Amino acid sequence: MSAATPGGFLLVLAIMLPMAGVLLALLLGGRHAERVVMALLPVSGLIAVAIAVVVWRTGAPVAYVMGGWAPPLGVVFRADGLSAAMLLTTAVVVCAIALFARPVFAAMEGVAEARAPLVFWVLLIAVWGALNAIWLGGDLFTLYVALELLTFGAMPLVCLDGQAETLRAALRYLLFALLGSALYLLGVVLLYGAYGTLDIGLLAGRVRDEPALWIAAALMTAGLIAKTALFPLHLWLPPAHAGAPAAASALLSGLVVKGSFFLIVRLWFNVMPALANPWAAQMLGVLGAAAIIFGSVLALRQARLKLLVAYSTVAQIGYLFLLFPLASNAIGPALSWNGIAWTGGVIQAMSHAVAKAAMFMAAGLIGEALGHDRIAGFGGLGRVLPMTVLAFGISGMSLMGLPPSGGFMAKAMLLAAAVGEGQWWWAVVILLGGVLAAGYVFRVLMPALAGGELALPLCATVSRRREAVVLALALCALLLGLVPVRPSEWLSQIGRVGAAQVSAP
Amino acid sequence: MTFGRDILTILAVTAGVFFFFAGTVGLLRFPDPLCRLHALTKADNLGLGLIVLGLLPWADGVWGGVKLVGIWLLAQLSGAIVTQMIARAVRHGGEAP
Amino acid sequence: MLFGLVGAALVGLGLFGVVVHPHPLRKILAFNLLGGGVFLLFGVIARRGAAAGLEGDPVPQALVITGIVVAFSATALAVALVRRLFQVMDGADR
Amino acid sequence: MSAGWVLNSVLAVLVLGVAGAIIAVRTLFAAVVGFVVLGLLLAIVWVRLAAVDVALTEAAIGSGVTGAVLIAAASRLRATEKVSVAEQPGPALRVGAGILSALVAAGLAALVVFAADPAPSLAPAAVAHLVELGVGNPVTAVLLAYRGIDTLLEKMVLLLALLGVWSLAPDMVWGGAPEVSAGAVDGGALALLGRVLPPVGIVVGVYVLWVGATDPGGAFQGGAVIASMWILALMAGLLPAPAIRARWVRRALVAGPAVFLAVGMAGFAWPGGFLSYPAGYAKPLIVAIEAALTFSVVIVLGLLAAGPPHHGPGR
Amino acid sequence: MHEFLIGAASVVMAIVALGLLRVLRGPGDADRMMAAQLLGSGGIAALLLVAAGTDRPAVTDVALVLALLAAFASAAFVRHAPGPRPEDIKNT
Repeated sequence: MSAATPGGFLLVLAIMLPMAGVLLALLLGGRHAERVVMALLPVSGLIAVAIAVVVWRTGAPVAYVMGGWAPPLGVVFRADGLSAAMLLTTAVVVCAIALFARPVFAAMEGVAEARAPLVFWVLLIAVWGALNAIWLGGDLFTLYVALELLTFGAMPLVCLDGQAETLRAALRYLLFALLGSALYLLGVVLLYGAYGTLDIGLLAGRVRDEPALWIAAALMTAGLIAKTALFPLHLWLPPAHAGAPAAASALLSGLVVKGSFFLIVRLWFNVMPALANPWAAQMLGVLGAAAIIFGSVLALRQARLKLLVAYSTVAQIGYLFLLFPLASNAIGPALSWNGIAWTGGVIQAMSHAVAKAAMFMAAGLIGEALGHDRIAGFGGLGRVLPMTVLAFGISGMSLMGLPPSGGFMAKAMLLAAAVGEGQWWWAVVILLGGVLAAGYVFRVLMPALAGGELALPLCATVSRRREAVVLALALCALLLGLVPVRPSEWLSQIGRVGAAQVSAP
Repeated sequence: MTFGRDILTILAVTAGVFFFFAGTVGLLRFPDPLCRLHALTKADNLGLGLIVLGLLPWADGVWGGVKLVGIWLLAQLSGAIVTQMIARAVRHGGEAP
Repeated sequence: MLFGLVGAALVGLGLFGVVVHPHPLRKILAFNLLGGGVFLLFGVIARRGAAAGLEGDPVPQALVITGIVVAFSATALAVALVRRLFQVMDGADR
Repeated sequence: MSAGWVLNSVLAVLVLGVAGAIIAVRTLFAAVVGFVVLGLLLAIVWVRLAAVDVALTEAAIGSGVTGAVLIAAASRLRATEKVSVAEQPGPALRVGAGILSALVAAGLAALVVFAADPAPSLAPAAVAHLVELGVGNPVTAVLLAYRGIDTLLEKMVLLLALLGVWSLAPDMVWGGAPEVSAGAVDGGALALLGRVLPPVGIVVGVYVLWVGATDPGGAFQGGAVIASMWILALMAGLLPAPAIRARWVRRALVAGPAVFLAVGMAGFAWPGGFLSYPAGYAKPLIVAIEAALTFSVVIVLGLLAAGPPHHGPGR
Repeated sequence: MHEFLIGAASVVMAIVALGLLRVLRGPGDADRMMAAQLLGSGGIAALLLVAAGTDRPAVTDVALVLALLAAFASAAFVRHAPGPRPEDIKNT
């Protein structure tokens, strides 16, 4: 089996450094928590870059065997192109969030340790570590533990303000998440019972078209869908994501929901690549399409900015699920329609993470400055917070799918694949979703850009630096669209090669 | 020797089972909580005690025997204290008739 | 196999309870029932994997232990959240 | 029809009956008591499934800390039961949920009945390396060696759960201590129990930890037993609940995972890499990690049961 | 002999199971706890019988842990009992 490859130790560090950070921050407490995070950011960021470079250079997955115990007895961590892409995205978004959140969760003078800052900083790195473990995990049970780590890191962020409303949102989130992971675990148990291993690579070679596999896959998918908040199990998301502090919302909406989505992708494309059932794939696509329409329509009708952004997440998650009907049944050449759809889906995950994080942080700045986030009261906002409104607009471009953004690349590729494969109905949904997204983004931008006659009263000034952070992140979403096609090929190739190589006996 | 040991075990375990039976019947049939508590205590002490007695010859060396007796003592101790606490709670709580 | 059927039934009961019970604490209990069923199924798989002089496959047994710990953490966290929610709703910030 | 079969059937009927009662019973408290009883029954079932390690875990946590957490919550939330009865879901949802649950259960049951034969097993592989690890208990070998990463992440999960519980405290009491004891409630019986039981319990806990290397037992089980003793002493008011910002609390919480992580990182120096043990030193290292983990588990579980801080650190 | 011990364990479990009706019927929570306590003792007895009946001494440790913690749940119950709280007693 796959032994450790050169650079494999980087995978361990990508997960364990944040864990060490959690321990250290908890141990030192107080203002040191923030310092620990700030010290970790560049190091962990570099590790993500290094992993991506190694994967790119070698053109093969990087693997590390924990403790030298090869599967099926032991656990392997693996980085393919998809992992590397998500690692990089995570690093960028987390760094931006940390810089953005610094003044909000700064240590207070005269207080040894305050609740919200400590919880926020510790959980920020905990979520980072958990996400890295999910991107790299090669064993379905290890992934279960990582998924729970993610949930426990994310849930307290929802109710950081301790109000009844957010507590209720957090409870609903927790119950959905727990139910979701219980169903996932049930599927894992069934897979072990049928095939005697939980290693993704080994499973790919052992799975057979039989009831045990189908029941397991159905349970796992259902559980993970609940955690990803795919329509119709999206009800918990808007109150939870809108109620959290802006920095936490960015983390939750941009990255955390991608964790469970990623596992669905692993399940369908890595564990059972050859057996993907076209009906199941169409079913997931239908749910995705419904999410796009319903999420967008509901976003259009929100009076409050943060809720609008949260509903937009429900819609954008829908696009991710178009991956299943468009990219399945494919171990074909990378530049086939399936390969293009795959690349489009991955870019959608990346660009949505970046754009949505930027958007939530922009919404947070607006809320801080105005003291409210009612869209009706945004007249003249563009004059007082030009950078923030610009950042909102740029990330909105990505959500709409306007060129040259990453969202445009993603949606164009999905669209092309839909047309190319003759599944034109998805193309209709993608276009409609784009129009609706334009609707809700412009609903915010129109009043903001229309000059109000009176100067807008601000209840707080926000620092230029934080505005710059948000703008920079939004520009990242834009730049993603300018990246030449070659790396995208790289994305799809290595994801595929990984699956193919591993499933070979 | 073996035969005598088996007889002891069978007798003691059977008697222990009988006390559990009596305790359960008491718990179900006695009218007020304090009587039920009393019945319960009997079952706890005697039932478990007799079963431990019956199993002693089978114990895994001296250490195993000590463990068995220790388990019985623990159950005794916590049973007694818990019974007392519940009795108080029942009296104070006004659930007794 | 008998306990496998029990596990399946526990999963069904737990799932039903999680969906149907309005009180969050009852939902948490039902969730634990569901978890118990999942672990039991795993335990039966472990038992069936008896080999090499062992009476059960130790890997699933170890995974069940990890699962129990994680489920306990979830329970403790959820219970604390429910208590806090009702406290805040009461308005008495005691 | 052997006696073992009869015992299993009795247990199966009991588990199903209690589980059904937990779902069907009307009062919250009855459901919680039922759940504690279920934990005990499941411990016996695990013994019947030849998984004594799991039985110990279920016994240690199920009738210990879980019971304490749930009973405390059930008695506090008694008043909220009526509120939620009004939110009873409609018959359509109930029927729908019933059908869905029945389908899932039936599917699983079918898989159990028609399971592959012979079942796949990693038992031979797990046994094959026991000698080089020097550990007699294969479950401990899985938890601390073959799949050590899971155990490490699991300990992080526990820590995060505790931080999550703490985060629910109001801002002004942050750093303070939780409220566990309400003073002498019942004229000293609790205090007596709190004095007598913990010394015995700590011995038992250490014993369970110690035998874990060769026989069923281990860090979490031992830690859970000792944690229950600590909680008992806290409830009886014999020990003060610690302030969550106390240095020793933080150190104790972090100690276990930190030792585990440090030993794991040291593994980079050996051929096996991260989380491997140098030949010949596996057993002492595993025992050392387990001891440190036990210590942290005691504090984490105790504080999880104690709940969020309740009064400010100033007091 | 092994068969006898396992059989005895079955009978003990079946008997204490009847006590579970009290958990359902109540009427007081104290009754529920009593039934749980009885089941605890029965469970310990059954485990000891199983340990001897299957020659697995390690099972005794499970009984040991159960015996130790049997008091624990009841203590938690008394601590949180709805009836007598110190402040209530003072008031009367």
